[in-house]
Amino acid sequence: MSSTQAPEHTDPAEDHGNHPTPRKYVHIAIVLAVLTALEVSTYFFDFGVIAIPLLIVLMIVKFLYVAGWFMHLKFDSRTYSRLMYTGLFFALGLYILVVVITLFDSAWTP
Amino acid sequence: MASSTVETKGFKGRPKGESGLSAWITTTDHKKIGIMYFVTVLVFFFLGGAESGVIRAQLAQAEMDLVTAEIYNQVFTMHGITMVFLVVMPLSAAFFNYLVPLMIGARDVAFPRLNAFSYWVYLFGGIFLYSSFFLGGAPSGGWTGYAPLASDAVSNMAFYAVGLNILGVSSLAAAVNFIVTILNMRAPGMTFMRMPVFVWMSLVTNFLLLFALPPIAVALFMLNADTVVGAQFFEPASGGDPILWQHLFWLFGHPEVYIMILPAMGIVSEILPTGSRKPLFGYAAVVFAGAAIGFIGFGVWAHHMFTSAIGPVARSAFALTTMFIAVPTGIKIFNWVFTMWGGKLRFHTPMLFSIGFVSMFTIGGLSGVTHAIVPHNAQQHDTYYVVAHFHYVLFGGALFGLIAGIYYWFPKVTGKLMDEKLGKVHFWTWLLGFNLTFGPMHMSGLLGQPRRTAVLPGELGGTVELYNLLSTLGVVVLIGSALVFLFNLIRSIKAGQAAGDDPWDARTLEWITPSPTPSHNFDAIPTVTHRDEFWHRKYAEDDAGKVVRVPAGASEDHDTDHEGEHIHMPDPSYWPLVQTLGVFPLGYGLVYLNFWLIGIGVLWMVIGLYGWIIEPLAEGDDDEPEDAHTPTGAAAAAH
Amino acid sequence: MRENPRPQRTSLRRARTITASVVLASLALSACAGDQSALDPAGPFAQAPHDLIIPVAIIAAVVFVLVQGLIIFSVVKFRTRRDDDGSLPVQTHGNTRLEIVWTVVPAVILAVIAVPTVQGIFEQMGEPDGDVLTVEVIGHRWWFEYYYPDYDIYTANEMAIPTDTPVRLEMTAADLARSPDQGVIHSFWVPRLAGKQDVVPGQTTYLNIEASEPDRYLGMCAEYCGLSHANMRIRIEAMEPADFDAWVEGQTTPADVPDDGTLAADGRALYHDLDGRQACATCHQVWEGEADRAPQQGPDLTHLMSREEFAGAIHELDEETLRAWLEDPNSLKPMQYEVNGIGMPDLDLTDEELDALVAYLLTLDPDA
Amino acid sequence: MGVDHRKLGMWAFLGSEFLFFGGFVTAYLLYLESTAGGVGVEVFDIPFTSISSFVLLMSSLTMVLAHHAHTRGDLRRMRLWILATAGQGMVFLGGQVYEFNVFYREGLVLTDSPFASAFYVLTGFHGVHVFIGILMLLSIFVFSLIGKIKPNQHLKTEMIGLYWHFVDIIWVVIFTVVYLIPEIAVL
Ligand code: HEA
Ligand code: HEA
Ligand code: HEC
Ligand code: CUA
Ligand SMILES: [Cu+2]
Repeated sequence: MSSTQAPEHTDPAEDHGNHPTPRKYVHIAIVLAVLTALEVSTYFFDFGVIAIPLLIVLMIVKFLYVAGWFMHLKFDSRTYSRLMYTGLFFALGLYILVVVITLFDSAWTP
Repeated sequence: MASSTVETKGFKGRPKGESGLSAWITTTDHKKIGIMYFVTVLVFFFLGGAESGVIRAQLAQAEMDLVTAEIYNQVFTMHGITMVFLVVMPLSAAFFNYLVPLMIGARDVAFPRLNAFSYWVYLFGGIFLYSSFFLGGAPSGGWTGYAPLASDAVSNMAFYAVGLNILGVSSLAAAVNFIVTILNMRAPGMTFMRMPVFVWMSLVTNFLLLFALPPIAVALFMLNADTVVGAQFFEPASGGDPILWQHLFWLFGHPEVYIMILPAMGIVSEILPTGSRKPLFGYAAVVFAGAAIGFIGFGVWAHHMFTSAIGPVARSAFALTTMFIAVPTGIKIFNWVFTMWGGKLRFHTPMLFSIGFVSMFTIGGLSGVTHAIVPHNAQQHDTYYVVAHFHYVLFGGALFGLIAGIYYWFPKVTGKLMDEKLGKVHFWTWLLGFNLTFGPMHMSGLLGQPRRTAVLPGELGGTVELYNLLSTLGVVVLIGSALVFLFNLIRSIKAGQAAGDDPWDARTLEWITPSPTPSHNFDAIPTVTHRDEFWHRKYAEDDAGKVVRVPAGASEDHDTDHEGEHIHMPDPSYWPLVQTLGVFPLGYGLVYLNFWLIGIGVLWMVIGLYGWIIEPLAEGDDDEPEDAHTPTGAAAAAH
Repeated sequence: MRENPRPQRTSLRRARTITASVVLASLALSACAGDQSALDPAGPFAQAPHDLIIPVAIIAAVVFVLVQGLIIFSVVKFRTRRDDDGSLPVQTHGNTRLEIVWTVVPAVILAVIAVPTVQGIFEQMGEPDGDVLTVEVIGHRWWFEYYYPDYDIYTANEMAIPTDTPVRLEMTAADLARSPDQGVIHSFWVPRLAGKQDVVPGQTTYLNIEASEPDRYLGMCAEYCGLSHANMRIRIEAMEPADFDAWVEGQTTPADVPDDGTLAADGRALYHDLDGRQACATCHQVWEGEADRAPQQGPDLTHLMSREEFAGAIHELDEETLRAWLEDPNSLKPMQYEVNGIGMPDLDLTDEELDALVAYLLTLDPDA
Repeated sequence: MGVDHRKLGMWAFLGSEFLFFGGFVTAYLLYLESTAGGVGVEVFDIPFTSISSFVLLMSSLTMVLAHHAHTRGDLRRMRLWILATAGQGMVFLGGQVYEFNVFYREGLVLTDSPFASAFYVLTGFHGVHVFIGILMLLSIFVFSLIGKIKPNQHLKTEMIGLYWHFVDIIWVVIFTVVYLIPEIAVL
């Protein structure tokens, strides 16, 4: 798999050096805080039909920020991202199927 | 050579014994752990076999009452659990342990102590499950544990919920361990497409475990909450959905059946070429088919629920995916057959079992495809036709393959050959007994015999009774055959013929090492330049393009000069054993909802963990200090 | 040995003939299948899947012969001969064209099978056309209850249906009367009339059955449901529509009240009052025409004697067995009344009480 | 591949954990309205949970700062940030315990309905993860004091950080999917 690594990260052991600075981390935390505030505001104000899509998008953005920066996926070996996204893929794919089958194609009458 | 590199001070010191009991119970050597897995499996196999003996005795004739319905239900449940979780899965783990590091040219697995942890958790989980027989009755809800029957206290399924979760922890730890080992510790030059097929199948299997275990862990936690605490997950009266259990169980359960078959497929993929003296036909296709089976295997789970409360769209979709899985499996079958085609076959026992595997597995696979014909599945489901299917794939498939592996690698492990004559007796009686036991079940199932019935209903008629009698006779043959096998094992360990390093003229790296393999595996880590590296060291093309044996000595590794160099091996440790003993208080605490026991168990395991962290570190450990760590394996080669 | 090879050979041959005839005989026997055989469909909903599986079985047989043939051929042809020179065989690594063939051909075969399979699924699950009889099925541990909403009939274990009429079963599971509390999953399966369909507490599932001939069709609960799963049988009595109407007539008439002073009348009194012990009437119903019929915890006994078998249809319904049942139900069928409240309790009946109760139960017959 | 075993192992484990939490979230979503006539999503106190969610989110910042300090060999600062992280984790857990108490008093009882079971078990398991994280943080704090953790062993901090951030992103999902969306969709 090493052959598929992006050229700028050929040696993961070395790349602790080009991690972002604390300042960058604080910036990201501020962004996260703002996004959270936006999320919570859907509870206080009526966003109509866009509320749920908006919440989902915000959730994904926050997720990617934390995973990418705080967990260093952006800088580390691709193998890590692959492992994580494979797990995420199976989790989403399988469980969404279960929910869809249960809600739309089963006899369930609670 | 592999002794401790750390001084021992006080209780924090690390054990040093290199022989005797303490060497075994503190070992972190993947080979010793593999052997311990194997021996434990043997015990459980005889227990599971004895249980199947009870089943067959009860069903020998119609309306027998040898055992009560209560006992019968416990026995078939424990038979299924034993064979699946305590025999086939750990037997595969035994092979992973012994072989994966050797085949990829490594000195141990990535996390040796975690490996010992996996073994002990497996052993204690098994003991825990079996202790239920003495504590008010074993689980009796079937190995599939369908709710809400399973959450009813009369099914005793609390032991099932907790016990399987314990075993799941063992498998999950092992899965992480082997994934890291295979991805990270391959010898220089061992690229993915040079890995032995067995290693490939191990990788796929462990990924399946990694992603299939969580759904059942979730389901078991819910079941545990329902049985013990009174939660409502599967309680229809308050709006719980029993079908959710089925989804979660089979989300695990179907990948699980491929978890059981893929290692065996890997094993025969090693043995058939050796026995045919030809390379594997279509290596790439076999590997990709294995990976495809693993992947598609996640998308077929509801084929166990074709008669359950799911609608026509779901039934159709899962019928399609299920049928489709025959394609990659067929690729493997044909590639194996064509590996033999044009070869010079040697019918030693491992080869016989491998051929038996291909032949018997095909039968089970074909009945699997007939299950996928959904309208007719409604006739087959939960009958002995299904019992026939899964014994053909599990016994005729997984077990035949694993037994082939036992005969094949026995010389590597012990340095002795197993007796060929007894081996052949074992094979032919095994084949006969197996078909006699499970062949008739196809018919008795189609004639209307449902599974999991404590008595054979007399109203099914004489034909069905005859088939059942034949099945029972088959088990008699199997028991005899199993005893031959056991005798052969014991006798060969004691007085087998010396095997030499490479008795089969084999192809993969483990055969470079002496038999039995020393604890550090390789004097020098081999550099890999070919698929079937070892074969390429033995054979080369001469000027005329004919393949000939190269003179001895060339099989030495290129970078010798390692004599006298210190090889760091992981130290033994008490802690995996000590820590895992905590599963007993924890487990019983969860079954009987005793917070004291739970507390003791948790505390015990946490303290054990600290012992594990604090004990002196040695190089080569999974926890070695950072700066001592140098990347090994493929990376060095790839750069 | 060498002087006399004959007898040995003949005995071997005899053994072979015997084996062959046993195998053939058993196959032949299975062709004329029994009463609960999936190979002997007796109605359209069993026939359709049967017609689908036969060609699939043939394809499977062909693949089977092909693969086993290839194996046996290779084993015979490519075994190492005694005069082998020890050289290696040709080291082939694969053959792309061949491999494509055995990828594509199975895929095509399966695609062809898939089409009728999917069609079959939708047909199997759809609502039948025409005059449909609806029967509600409730799976209890461990007996099936049937309710005919059109006629307000309750019965157990034995279901009467008219021939050549599609019957739509609306099924659910419950243990205590109709409360899904404690219910577990069962599966309704009468192989000669249709495939099985699970019966799930808290949900409704559907199954179509239809019988072409009058007959008594055997079936069984096919989903493991605990202790007495093996003792949960199904009987379907298919009758000509005229007979069915008569049956309905009988079932909808109230039970007779026995004349005062008879043993049966004593039985009827005991049925309603067992001095402190749980009376039969708390779990069973004998409808005498007054209040509405309603589901109970145990089987409806109004026309008990119109059934041939009882207790999950595992026992002949006759005086002797009935008496044994009342005396000690668990000896005829393991149940869990003590631990779980499931099944029929042992009520410690005295001999006189038994005589009276049995006498009463024997009167519960619409034809009497 | 030349990456560190432990980190690779941790990532494999985290990949698997997605399926673990996914299962409980699935059950919860299916049971959103299976309240058996009892209390449902209306008991949630979004402002309160928002605050504890925010605290947990910010603990990821202090965690990554702890790791950053460790990579530069600054154990003193690393310890400071570790304590800050553990402290925020405890605030979050405290909030959860408080929240459970309030819900319980308002009639959301684990054994009453599938909804209640699914809610408590899902968030409870998340809480257990946070608890384990706090234990690890405190351990590394103590180990660094007694010299068991050396300035060059920042991989250990990084591993704990991975776990901690993972628990955080799971909460990001739970907060949206379990609290906010049902609150909007069901009510
Ligand atoms: C090792 C374990 C193992 C394996 C490998 C398989 C393999 C398969 N299984 Fe099996 N199965 C089980 C173990 C296994 N199964 C168990 C334990 C159960 C019961 C669980 C329980 O209820 O307790 C079960 C139950 C089960 C069911 C549910 C039955 C029911 O309860 O109603 C179904 C339904 O579709 C099914 C299908 C299949 C299929 C299609 C395959 C395929 O993978 C098979 C593919 C192989 C071949 C088809 C043969 C080779 C191929 C060729 C030669 C190519 C040409 C072929 C064609 C063109 C057809 N299995
Ligand atoms: C790998 C898996 C595996 C294996 C190898 C086997 C092996 C056998 N199985 Fe079973 N079986 C299952 C997995 C397996 N099984 C599963 C998953 C179920 C479903 C359970 C459920 O429904 O929940 C099942 C169910 C099952 C049933 C159906 C029960 C029912 O539905 O009521 C039957 C019935 O005949 C049966 C029989 C057998 C027999 C005769 C063997 C034999 O081949 C066993 C051969 C082994 C031996 C013969 C052992 C040898 C030695 C001795 C016995 C000597 C004893 C000596 C000492 C103890 C010193 N099995
Ligand atoms: C606690 C409830 C309960 C009581 C009290 C009870 N029964 Fe039952 N009875 C049942 C149940 C449940 C069954 C079904 C058992 C089975 O087949 O699994 C049953 C079955 C029967 C059957 C067989 C019906 C059939 O068609 O299968 C008869 C007859 C019967 N009971 C008679 C009696 C009589 C007479 C009494 C009183 C002396 C009595 N029962 C008291 C619950 C009860
Ligand atoms: Cu009801 Cu099995
Ligand atoms: Cu399956």
